[in-house]
Amino acid sequence: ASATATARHRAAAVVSHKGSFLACEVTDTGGINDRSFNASAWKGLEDAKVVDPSMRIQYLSSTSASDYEPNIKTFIGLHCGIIITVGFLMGTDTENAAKAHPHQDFAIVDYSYSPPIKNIDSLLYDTNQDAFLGGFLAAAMSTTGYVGTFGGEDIPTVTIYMDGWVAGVRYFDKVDHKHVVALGWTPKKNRPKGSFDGTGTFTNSFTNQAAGRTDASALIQRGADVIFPVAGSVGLGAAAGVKAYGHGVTMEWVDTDGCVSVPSDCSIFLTSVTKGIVKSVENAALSAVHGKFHGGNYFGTLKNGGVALSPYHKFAKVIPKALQNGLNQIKSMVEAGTISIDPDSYPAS
Amino acid sequence: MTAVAILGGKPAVASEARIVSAGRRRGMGIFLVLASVLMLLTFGLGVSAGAETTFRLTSPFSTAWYLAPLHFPVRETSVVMAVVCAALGLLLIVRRRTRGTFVIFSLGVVLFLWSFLAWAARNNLLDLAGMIGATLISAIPIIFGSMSGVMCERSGVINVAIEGQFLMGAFIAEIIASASGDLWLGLACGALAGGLLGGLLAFLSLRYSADQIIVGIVINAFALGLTNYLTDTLLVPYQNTLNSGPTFSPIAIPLLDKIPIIGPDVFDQNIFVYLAIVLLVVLTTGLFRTRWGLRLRAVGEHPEAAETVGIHVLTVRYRNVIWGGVIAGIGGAAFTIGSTGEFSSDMTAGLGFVALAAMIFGRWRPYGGLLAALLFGFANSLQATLSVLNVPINPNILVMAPYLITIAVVSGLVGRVRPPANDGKPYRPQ
Amino acid sequence: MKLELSGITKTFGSLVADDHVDLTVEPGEIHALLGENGAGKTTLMNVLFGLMHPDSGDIALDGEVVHFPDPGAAVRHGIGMVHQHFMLVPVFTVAENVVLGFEPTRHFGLLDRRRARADIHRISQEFGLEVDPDALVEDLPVGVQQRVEILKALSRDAQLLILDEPTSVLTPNETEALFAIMRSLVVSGRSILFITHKLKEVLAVADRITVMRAGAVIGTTTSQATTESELASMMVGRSVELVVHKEPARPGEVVLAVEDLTVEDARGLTVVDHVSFEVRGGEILALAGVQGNGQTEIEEALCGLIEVAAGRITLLGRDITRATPKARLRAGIAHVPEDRIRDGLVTSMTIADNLILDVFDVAPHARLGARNLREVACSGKERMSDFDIRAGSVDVLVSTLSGGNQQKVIVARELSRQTTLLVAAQPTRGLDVGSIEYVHRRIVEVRDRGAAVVIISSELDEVLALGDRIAVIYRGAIMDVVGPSVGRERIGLLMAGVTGDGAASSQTGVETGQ
Amino acid sequence: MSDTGFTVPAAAPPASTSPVKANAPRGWSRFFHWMVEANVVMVTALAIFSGLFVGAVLIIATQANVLHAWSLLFSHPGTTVSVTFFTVGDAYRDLFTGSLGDPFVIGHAIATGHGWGQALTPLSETLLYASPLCVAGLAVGLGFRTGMFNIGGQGQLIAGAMAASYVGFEIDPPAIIHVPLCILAGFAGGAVAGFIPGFLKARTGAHEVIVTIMLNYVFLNLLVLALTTQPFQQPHQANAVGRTIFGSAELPHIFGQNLRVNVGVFIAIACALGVSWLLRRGTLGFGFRVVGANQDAAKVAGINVRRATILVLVISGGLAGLAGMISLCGSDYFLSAGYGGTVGFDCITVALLGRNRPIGIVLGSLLFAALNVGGRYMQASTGIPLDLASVIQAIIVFFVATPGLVNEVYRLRGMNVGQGLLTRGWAA
Ligand SMILES: Nc1ncnc2c1ncn2[C@@H]1O[C@H](COP(=O)(O)OP(=O)(O)OP(=O)(O)O)[C@@H](O)[C@H]1O
Ligand SMILES: Nc1ncnc2c1ncn2[C@@H]1O[C@H](COP(=O)(O)OP(=O)(O)OP(=O)(O)O)[C@@H](O)[C@H]1O
Ligand SMILES: [Mg+2]
Ligand SMILES: [Mg+2]
Repeated sequence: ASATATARHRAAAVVSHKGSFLACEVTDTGGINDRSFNASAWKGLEDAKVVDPSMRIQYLSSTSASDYEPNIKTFIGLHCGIIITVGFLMGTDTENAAKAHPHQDFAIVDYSYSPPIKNIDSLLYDTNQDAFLGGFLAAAMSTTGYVGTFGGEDIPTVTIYMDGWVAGVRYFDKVDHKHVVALGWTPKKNRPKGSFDGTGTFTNSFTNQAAGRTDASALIQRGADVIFPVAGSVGLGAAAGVKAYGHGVTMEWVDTDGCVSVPSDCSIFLTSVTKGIVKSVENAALSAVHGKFHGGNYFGTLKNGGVALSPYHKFAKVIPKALQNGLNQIKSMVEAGTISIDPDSYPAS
Repeated sequence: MTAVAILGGKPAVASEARIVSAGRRRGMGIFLVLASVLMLLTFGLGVSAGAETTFRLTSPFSTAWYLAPLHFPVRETSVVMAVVCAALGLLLIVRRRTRGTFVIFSLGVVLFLWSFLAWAARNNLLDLAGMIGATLISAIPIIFGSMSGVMCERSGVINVAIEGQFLMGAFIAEIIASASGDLWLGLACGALAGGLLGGLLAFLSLRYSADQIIVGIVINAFALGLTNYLTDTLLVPYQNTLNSGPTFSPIAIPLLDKIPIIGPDVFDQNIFVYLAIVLLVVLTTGLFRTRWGLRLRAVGEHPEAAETVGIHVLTVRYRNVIWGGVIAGIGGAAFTIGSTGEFSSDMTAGLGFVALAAMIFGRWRPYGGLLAALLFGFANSLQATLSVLNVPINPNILVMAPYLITIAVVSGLVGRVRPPANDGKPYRPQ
Repeated sequence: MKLELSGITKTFGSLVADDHVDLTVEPGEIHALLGENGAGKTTLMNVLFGLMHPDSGDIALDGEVVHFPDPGAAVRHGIGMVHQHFMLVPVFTVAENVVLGFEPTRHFGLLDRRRARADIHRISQEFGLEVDPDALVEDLPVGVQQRVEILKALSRDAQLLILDEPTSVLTPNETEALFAIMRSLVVSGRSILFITHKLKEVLAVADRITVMRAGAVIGTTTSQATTESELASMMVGRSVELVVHKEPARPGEVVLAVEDLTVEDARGLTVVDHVSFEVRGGEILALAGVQGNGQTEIEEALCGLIEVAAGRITLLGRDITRATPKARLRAGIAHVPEDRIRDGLVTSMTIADNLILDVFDVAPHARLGARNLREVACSGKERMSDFDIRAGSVDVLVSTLSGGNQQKVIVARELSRQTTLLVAAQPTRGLDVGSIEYVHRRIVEVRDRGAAVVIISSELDEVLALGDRIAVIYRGAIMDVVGPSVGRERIGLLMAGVTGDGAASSQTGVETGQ
Repeated sequence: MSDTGFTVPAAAPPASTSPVKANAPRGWSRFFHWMVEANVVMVTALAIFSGLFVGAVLIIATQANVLHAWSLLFSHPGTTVSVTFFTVGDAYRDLFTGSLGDPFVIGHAIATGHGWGQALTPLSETLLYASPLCVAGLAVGLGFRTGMFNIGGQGQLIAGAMAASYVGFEIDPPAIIHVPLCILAGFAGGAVAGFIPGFLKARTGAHEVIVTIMLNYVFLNLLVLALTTQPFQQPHQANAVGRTIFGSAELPHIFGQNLRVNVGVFIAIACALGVSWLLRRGTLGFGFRVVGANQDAAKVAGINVRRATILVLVISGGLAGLAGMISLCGSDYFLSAGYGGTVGFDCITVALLGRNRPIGIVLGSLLFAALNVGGRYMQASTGIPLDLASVIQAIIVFFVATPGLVNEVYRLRGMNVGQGLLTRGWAA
């Protein structure tokens, strides 16, 4: 009987555009289970629903860039309480929609506007901050003197990770007078502030797991024993490569806490370099539900917990206490901004 | 390797008197000469004197008997090799005999690759053994795919549904293995799923003589749509129960895994590699040395003739297409339970089509498909290695390498291929 | 073995292919089956061989009625068939083809090639059918392929052997060889059903002769009791002139001149070896020769389908050695290709379209890149009646036409261009006497209109009937150019590569193929 | 081969084309005859029905609330039925209203004369989606009709879009010049991409299937390369986003700004007419068909096979490129990685659904577009994933491609749907 109700109710909601609060997500082409920002944003909405069960959540997947605008419009038509758009590609479409519907609340992941737009809560993350810690940890844990990273595509949201990570490695070399080499990403010399240019290894795909495995193996062949894939589900390929190789090679997961999202591979995750999409999307949704929505640009940082190195889980005992404390100090220094996380400011080994 | 051993098989070769036209021969020669120029100027003289490179023949921790890494000066080596390569090229240009053309050419290519790698890894290190391993790994699904193609097309049914059979195999294998925790059950179901799609192809194209390519294409669309749909409706909510399964772990074969260089790469792998090898041998022998193979090839070449000697054409085709599907299904399982232990939508990323290409390019022969797949795999691991070595080539161009190389080989070396005479033609008994 | 067919009827939809056919073949006899194209002979044989199922009627072997669900059953009952269109897998070896279906195997179904070879060797010894078991069928000349077909039947020890138009692709020597084999077979108590369109052969080899027309048996007679012309009129239902009547040639100026023409095949082997000849307007030059001796290449070279290694081809003094096929068509070369299905027709298209395949893009069939379909249709209708092509309409797909009618489509197309040179290869292969008469008359007409004609044929009768001069080709070179008066034997020998009047056995001709 | 069988164009009015007509009785009984006879229209209709049916089964099998309801089958059969009915019903109603329009809203618009924008949006979206799909489908169809299997739609589409966008952002003449230039550029870009496999096939015999497949990947990566370098990359933008084309290069909208449907529709129709003319009446097309059906005969008849081979793929590629141009200048305005999404492959299915006949392809693309656009709305409102649409599409083509199956399943009489082959396998 209750089922009937929901079915009717849903119908009603569609025909006469009324009903309880509806939070909507437009995914980018990666799809809802991309193990990256789409999935995280959805998780955020699910968490929000747990907090406030009265709300309904809905998503629309985009199969190509042409889908963004109609998808957003469709949700506007359904009178969503808030529309979460995921990915920089939707920046323009979201902006246009927001301007056209000033009373519609939006949140966009991985994009920011200057000047800020009052009905868009744009969420950006300084993931190079926690990646810096990840890089330092990797370098410290490396026995071969090589660590490596690769990306899904040569775009800032990816390279910012790789960049901070490499910076962390170089910082380790500097302070510990070691020569750990970071493979897979070479930052451009003296580039403008805030840019993450460089050359590196990319799969040019966020779905082709086989490619991830190939790249991971290439890094391992060159001697890397800590791998940091920044490529969503392609990272699973890397994990497979790492597990197949064994011999103490480990990796760091990205975006989400790997031990939660990929428990089966937890045993090889030193840690995860996470990005607080889940939390911030949840907040955005809840604030919209409670009518406290406010637009503007939000920057996730180590300081505000918007980005963080995840717990060490299985490696909590393996990673020396000293190192763990060291990392905590570095964390506070990064928060305080007393050390640079630009790889360019350290010599490359 | 096994494939090479079988290459000598009389009927296989006999039915393929390969003629290299004078023009093509000259083309190969010119290619080698140009390559040698590049070798001389860039990889040779272009490198600072004293630059050394190291090719590692035994990866660390490798179970293989130890071979010391090769240290050698890049400049001198490249110059010498350039000279030899040029000589080979000229030889191809001048000589009129056809035989041995490919041997000479491949020798030249190997020299070129060698000095290219030496240049790329100058003052650095290159793990040859590792590369071979990576090559094989990325070739595995393609090998299964092309075998599946050979199975079907040798009996006269075109199978462009490999991609779909991959996807379905990968998906089913994963959820079954993940839900039951039983890898073998997962593998079996994955194979079965592929077989079912094969059965669908057979049913529609044999019973109703629908266009085989159409049915194949649509099966791909169907499999993609269905797996995406089920991913969203099942795997997302039940991620941890349905989509995080165990994976097959490597099994070392005593002694064989000690063979230097290839040992661990080939004989310390998971079940899929061994399955591929067995399949290759069985299929090659089966096709060219057994009654079964003779009959199915007859059906693919000249069904009427087969019918007049009492062979039931449609039965043979049904069987082969279904088995072909099963093989592709196993190949699909390799994506998930053979590797990452997790399904993600469209994870086969078009490799099914690459396998199709490999089959054509391998001239409808199991070992041909194998070589094509290995070439592709090699190009693949090559581009990864190069970008890790941080060579001054744009990564986006490096990623294209496997595809460009395939095109080059297909148009430069393979040329016009001859499919089974009745491939794709529906057969209606009177 | 004694065969009795009684009341066999087979229909395809509305069309009655065989209509209550009764036929008896005695043990040890060679029984010839004659009939026009489409008379129903092949269909009848297909029924007898279990490839098709009769709508009604019985098949009895040695008195007891049998049913053949599939050819396998027929084979098991000792029936062997050599099909009109060979049932051999081209990319298989002779051995593989012969054993296909009942392969000798070792454990795990591994083929026992040694035994296969041995068996073949034994049988070919027994019946004097020389073949190399390891040769690829596609590399063999048709004559030898045919022997393989016969081997295939015999190796399943057939007691009744059906030969459907076996000689339509054979050369005189090969035909002779075949007849020898047939005779030796019946001596050993087997019976043979022999379908052909060639009356000479029938009289030469058959004991009894049955003639069919439009699916029904017209009558049965013996070779002693009848003559060619009688059989011909029985078949066609009217009197047929077997050798077209033609005036002596009145040669004009040289139209085609070929100098030192040399052609190499893909392997770089010389297949046409410095051939030179001239053809004048108003004369027919017949190039006689066993297939695979280079005449096909000459044909293709004349029409620009393969590149020549050396030599010149001039048409009315213009050098066309390197001209494209299109240019040659426009220059007035008409071409009736040897393989009508492969080179002559687009069988998946209509008669109308096939009739203008060469001129589809010029007025009146098209202007400014647009086709004029109405024009195409009505010019098609015209030619259909002019060249009496038997089919429902111009919109019928060529694939459903009989070979005879298909050939007429080609002839119609090629001859309705303004023709200075006609190159016709095997123009009457597989056609019945009626059609042959027709095609020959057309060719002679062309000559009499002053065009030069090159006929390429392995058909002695044809060569003799049409050729004003006969050039005999052997191993890519012209052995000799003779007049039709010199007689069959001499030409037969030349075709076998025997110059002068050295007494050579008719066997040698057959070997030359390889 | 591609020409045999199938004589009835997929969408022609049945009465006039159905072979039954000749001896069929008149009036209602004649209509009834037509209904139970296997003709193209009936088969297609039944195919669509079957697709929707399978889709419904899928919904029932995967939607939690429905499954729950079925668990109550014996305790509350009523619930089971009603829930199943409502869920499937809602889904398909959304599929319909989302693609063609919501009757209520339209009715309201008619009544009040207001809200036409909202009423027509679904239709506009469907047409917008259909245009590039149709043109790309024509590209593939042309290939099939002439014996070429062009799987390279994706790559050619990207090439066309790249060329068009370059012209679109590099120069800024008035629209009257700019739009045609972009059209030319789009075609040219695709044509170049099609020339490569054509040339290789003609020269070296490399099989177009292999080459086009590989080129898809090449162009995908080429695009990324372009988008991360000048001049294609958006200024002050490190992301792989292309520069936005000038307003003058945008395809003008047909019904004002808030309905996105634009003149791309007309381009698509023009292409359909063009291709159909080419194949029916054009000497060029006839040459193509001859070459497609029998290369040897074509040679003998003096047709230049190499030229035809290359030309076919050039035109086919050009059309695919045009498709890219339409979606770029029509709705997207800037390039991004993986541009074109699945259109490059959907167009193959569309071509097959349309039996490679232009008119069929037009209708096929409309159907596909409707299912996708409607599916979007369905997912948004009911949460049933959009991918259901592609499953339904696949099922439909299965049935369309095998009329025999439809006959057997639905016990139709006769067999007036041609069974001829539509593609030509690997024949080189
Ligand atoms: N596959 C077929 N489908 C439909 N009708 C056929 C088919 N094959 C033969 N027929 C019909 O059967 C009749 C007899 O055909 P058949 O092949 O027996 O002629 P034939 O006597 O063998 O001719 P030929 O002497 O040229 O071989 C033909 O007129 C034709 O109409
Ligand atoms: N598939 C078919 N459908 C309809 N009629 C057919 C078919 N195949 C053959 N026929 C008819 O069969 C008759 C002859 O059949 P067949 O193909 O045996 O002729 P044929 O033996 O090739 O003639 P020829 O001796 O001139 O080569 C023709 O009239 C032709 O119309
Ligand atoms: Mg016959
Ligand atoms: Mg015949």
